[in-house]
Amino acid sequence: MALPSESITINLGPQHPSTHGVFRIRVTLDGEVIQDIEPIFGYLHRGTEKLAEERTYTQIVTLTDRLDYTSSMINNQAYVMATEKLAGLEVPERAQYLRVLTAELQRVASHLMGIGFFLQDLGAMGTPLMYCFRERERILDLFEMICGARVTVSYMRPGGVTQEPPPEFWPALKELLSEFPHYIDELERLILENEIVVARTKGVGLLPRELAIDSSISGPNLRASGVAWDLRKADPYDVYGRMDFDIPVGSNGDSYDRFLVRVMEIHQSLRIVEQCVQQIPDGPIRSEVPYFFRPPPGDAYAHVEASKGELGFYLVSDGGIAPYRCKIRAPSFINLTALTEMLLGWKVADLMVIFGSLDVNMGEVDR
Amino acid sequence: MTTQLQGEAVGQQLQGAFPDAVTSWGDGDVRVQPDSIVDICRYLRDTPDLAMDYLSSITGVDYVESFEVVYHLTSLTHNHSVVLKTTLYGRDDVELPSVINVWKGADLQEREVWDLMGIGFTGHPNMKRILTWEGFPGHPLRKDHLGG
Amino acid sequence: MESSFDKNALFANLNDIFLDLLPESLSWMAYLGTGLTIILIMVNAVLMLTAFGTYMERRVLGRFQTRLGPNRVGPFGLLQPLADLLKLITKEDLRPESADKITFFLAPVLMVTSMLVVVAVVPFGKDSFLADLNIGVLYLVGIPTIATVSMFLGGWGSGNRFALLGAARAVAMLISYEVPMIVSLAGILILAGSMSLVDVVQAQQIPFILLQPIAFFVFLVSASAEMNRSPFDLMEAESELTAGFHTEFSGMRFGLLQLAEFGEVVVTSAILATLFLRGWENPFIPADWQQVLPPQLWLIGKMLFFMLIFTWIRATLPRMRIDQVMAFAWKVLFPLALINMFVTAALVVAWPDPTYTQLWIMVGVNWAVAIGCLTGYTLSRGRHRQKPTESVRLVQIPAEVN
Amino acid sequence: MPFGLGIAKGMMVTLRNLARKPVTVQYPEQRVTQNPRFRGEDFVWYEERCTGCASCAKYCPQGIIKIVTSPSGEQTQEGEKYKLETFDIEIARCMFCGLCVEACPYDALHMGTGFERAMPRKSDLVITVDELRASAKRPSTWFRPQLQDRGYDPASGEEVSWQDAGREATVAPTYDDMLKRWVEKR
Repeated sequence: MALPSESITINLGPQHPSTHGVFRIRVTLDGEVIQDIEPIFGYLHRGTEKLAEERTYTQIVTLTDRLDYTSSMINNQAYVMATEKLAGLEVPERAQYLRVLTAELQRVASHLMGIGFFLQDLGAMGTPLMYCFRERERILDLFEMICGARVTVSYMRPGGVTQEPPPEFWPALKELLSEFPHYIDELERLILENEIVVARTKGVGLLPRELAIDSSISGPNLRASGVAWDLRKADPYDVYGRMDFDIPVGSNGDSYDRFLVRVMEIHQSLRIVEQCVQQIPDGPIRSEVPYFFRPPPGDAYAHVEASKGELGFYLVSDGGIAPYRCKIRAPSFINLTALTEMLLGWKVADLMVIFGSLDVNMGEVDR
Repeated sequence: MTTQLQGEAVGQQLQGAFPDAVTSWGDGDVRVQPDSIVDICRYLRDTPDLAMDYLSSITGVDYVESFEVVYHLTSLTHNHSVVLKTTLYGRDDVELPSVINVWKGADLQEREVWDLMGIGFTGHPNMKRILTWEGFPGHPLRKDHLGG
Repeated sequence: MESSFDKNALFANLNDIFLDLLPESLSWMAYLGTGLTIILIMVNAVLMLTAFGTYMERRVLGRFQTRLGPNRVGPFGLLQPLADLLKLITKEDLRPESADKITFFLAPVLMVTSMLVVVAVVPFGKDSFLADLNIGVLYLVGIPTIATVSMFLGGWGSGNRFALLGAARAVAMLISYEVPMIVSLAGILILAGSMSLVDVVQAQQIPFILLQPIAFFVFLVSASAEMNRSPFDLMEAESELTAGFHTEFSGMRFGLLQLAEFGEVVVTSAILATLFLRGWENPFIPADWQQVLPPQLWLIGKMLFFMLIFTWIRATLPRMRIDQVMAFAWKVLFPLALINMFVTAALVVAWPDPTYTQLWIMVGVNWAVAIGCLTGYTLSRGRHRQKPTESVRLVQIPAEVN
Repeated sequence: MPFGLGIAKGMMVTLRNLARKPVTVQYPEQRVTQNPRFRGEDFVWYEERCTGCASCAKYCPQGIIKIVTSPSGEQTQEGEKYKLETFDIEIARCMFCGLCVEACPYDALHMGTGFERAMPRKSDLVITVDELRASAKRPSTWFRPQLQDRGYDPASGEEVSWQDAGREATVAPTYDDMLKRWVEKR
């Protein structure tokens, strides 16, 4: 005899322990199985693009810190690259190295946070998260040393970076580089082969290669689906062309691959930092750019490989001191395009795993 | 290094396929008629030597007398990119065919353009506001929003 | 009944005191007074131990995570449970409009009661227990099931969908974990030949943790499932269901639920110590080794040890999914418990009255079976399993110098 | 690989961390060391160096610096000096980007080192000119290489006089010198 049953609708978010901020998903459940989802955005919308139209080119740097607040250095880099392209500014070589160095440190910090929260979503009681944060703090200490702030760095400026690192920065970085691989190994021992983690994530939340490309997924999520596409290699900016590093590429496109790609990218980022330290030349760090500069009318699009994916800035200038239009191509936002396809048919417990494995940041999704 | 395709080469190739659709071309961009955007996009994606399989971003720009929608396209196979632009006239009920059937990645981006810029996309299955709430007055990124 | 009380020295002494105090005509009250006094002492002891246990868990969990843990209230933060209690009591007691009045009230009370009642049969010493039931083990597995009912009452009665999902998970899971739990205890009962916990402790010439490794593993796992600890904390899965069945509880109701939940850890530790680690006696291998501590302290020490283990597990492992949890119960734990039962039964048939040497042979056989099971399971999975980290490879793209 | 080895490895990692020293500190009693460049909230301002040019107010992305000046008839360094009547920094909306400090041509405004300004209401979160005058002069070395080159650390507690805070760490020109230079320039 078939008993009558009905599906239930629950609201995950905007206030929910594991929506990484204020995301909201309206889920229709058949028991535990997800029948339908509707993602609802916009709870953290601050109108960054509109604010940018009211600010000068230099002042917008501070706004970009607050997009993906876990990787502000990379946001700064993407924005200043777009400005330089628009205004035709020269960047001294040392500044380019400093940008790559800080951006890679920031990528490590951001990936650590992504991994930590992913495991928190798996229910690991905060222990891996605490370990990840412990290591991330060391990188943030370095940022505080360079630019006086830990998260909202505002380090880069059109035409260079603000400041030369202090003398004590280099020994501190060297110490970090010698100790970090040990910590990452420890983290890997803790989680990578854990049978429960493997059971929970292997084969869960499949994102096939074709769907990933079609849905404009980028970053580690795209690479986990088997596409060897990394803008640092495909379209080298700053001095990435001189760096020797590999790209981790997954084969299944499941949550485990997305998570593992991030872990392996940490090692590659540390390699890049080491090369930066060896190669960095002496010289100026900032070309002479006035505070209020007026790029010629026109438009420019610059993109970087941010920790979440392809972060692009499309700037339109009308010859004034502020951009006429500043469009932000936010990777976290566009990575959510395929969310529905990835979630349907999985259980509500998998929802958090899949969502966590995408590693989105709400500051960037809602802008 | 991602090659920025010359607007002229792509423009001429497109003009060969769609004689009336291409209006002009610049350094790295091609301007096309809004009505034929879906056909052009499908052509760009399916032609083997172009193979624009990746839609980087869709942007709406308000030039007061007209709107411009900018498509940044990339080919992961050939590692080259091109910019597609189309101009829409009018202030109210501005509409453009949706490219969601060409690239699924247009889904959220077109909704965002509609929400913030007020350019509607016909053929999009879920053309709702996305970052602001239903009933938000106007479209905030327009230059004349709240008097401007 | 009478004989049970005669054995109980604690009861007898207290009864004498009460008889001396009370006039002759009221001597029947001595029986009542003694019982109530002992219950009062026991309940308070368990609650104090629970409070200390929460403190210890939070401190130790903090250290596992290389942070400090609560250390503000009182010396070393020892008064933290008291501060928590004060905070919870002074909070407003909210009841959602859609909640069912009776079940919403009943759930926390039932849960705490079911936790406390179990302590009655745990012997704290040779003559120190509330009741030496001759069906003690059965009582042990039966009473905690009430907690399941109260979870369901709380979850269903809250009128909240998260709570409902949590409650549904709780019922589905706890009922399945009862089965391997009971079957795993069968081996112990066969060896001890009695269901009384006092007899079980005295039957342990060699601690049953050595003699019954599979039973210990199955019982440990299903007990942590039973008291919804990580990795089986599905019914209150924080990252999925916000707080599961107790989403809507606040104030002291929430406090009672938390108390019951943690109290179960204390009680389960006591049961584990009694069943597998020789209860109130010293746990060392030469059983007649010097008894350095009073029996009550031995038991409490062993309880702390098991609580530490539970904290350690909680600090390390992520949560499993509901279908994996169920599959684990029926496909792994249940067969393991059955194997253990049959092997133990065969051993006992072979040596109905084992000597000390024969007991050690039994230990060897049981461990061999345990290792065999682990190897077999690994092999059965290993045939179509690659190392998980092999799915991601490094692609080398030569650097292009610009 | 035997089943369960992954879990066992993880358990050993947590056990090893149990013995490790905690990384967190007891905040009000213990503090982490602050780097000299830390961009803190209590701005350090030297009235002697300030000409009232209001560059800081112009560069502030939030527009939270309010400056009202009147001619003073004095000069400092190379420019005409205005008398500051109002110098309000509405710290509640400040995001400590440091652009105002970067903009100051006379090194009169410096970032501070504090981070503990909590107030019952938002309207109290304004640093007024009086408070700026009275506050301890322990500037952060952010965007002040001359302080950093001297090895100055605000955590050491030393105060920096206005003569030492400038980019050219020389003896400040006298009033007559400045007047002369100013006149010559014209």
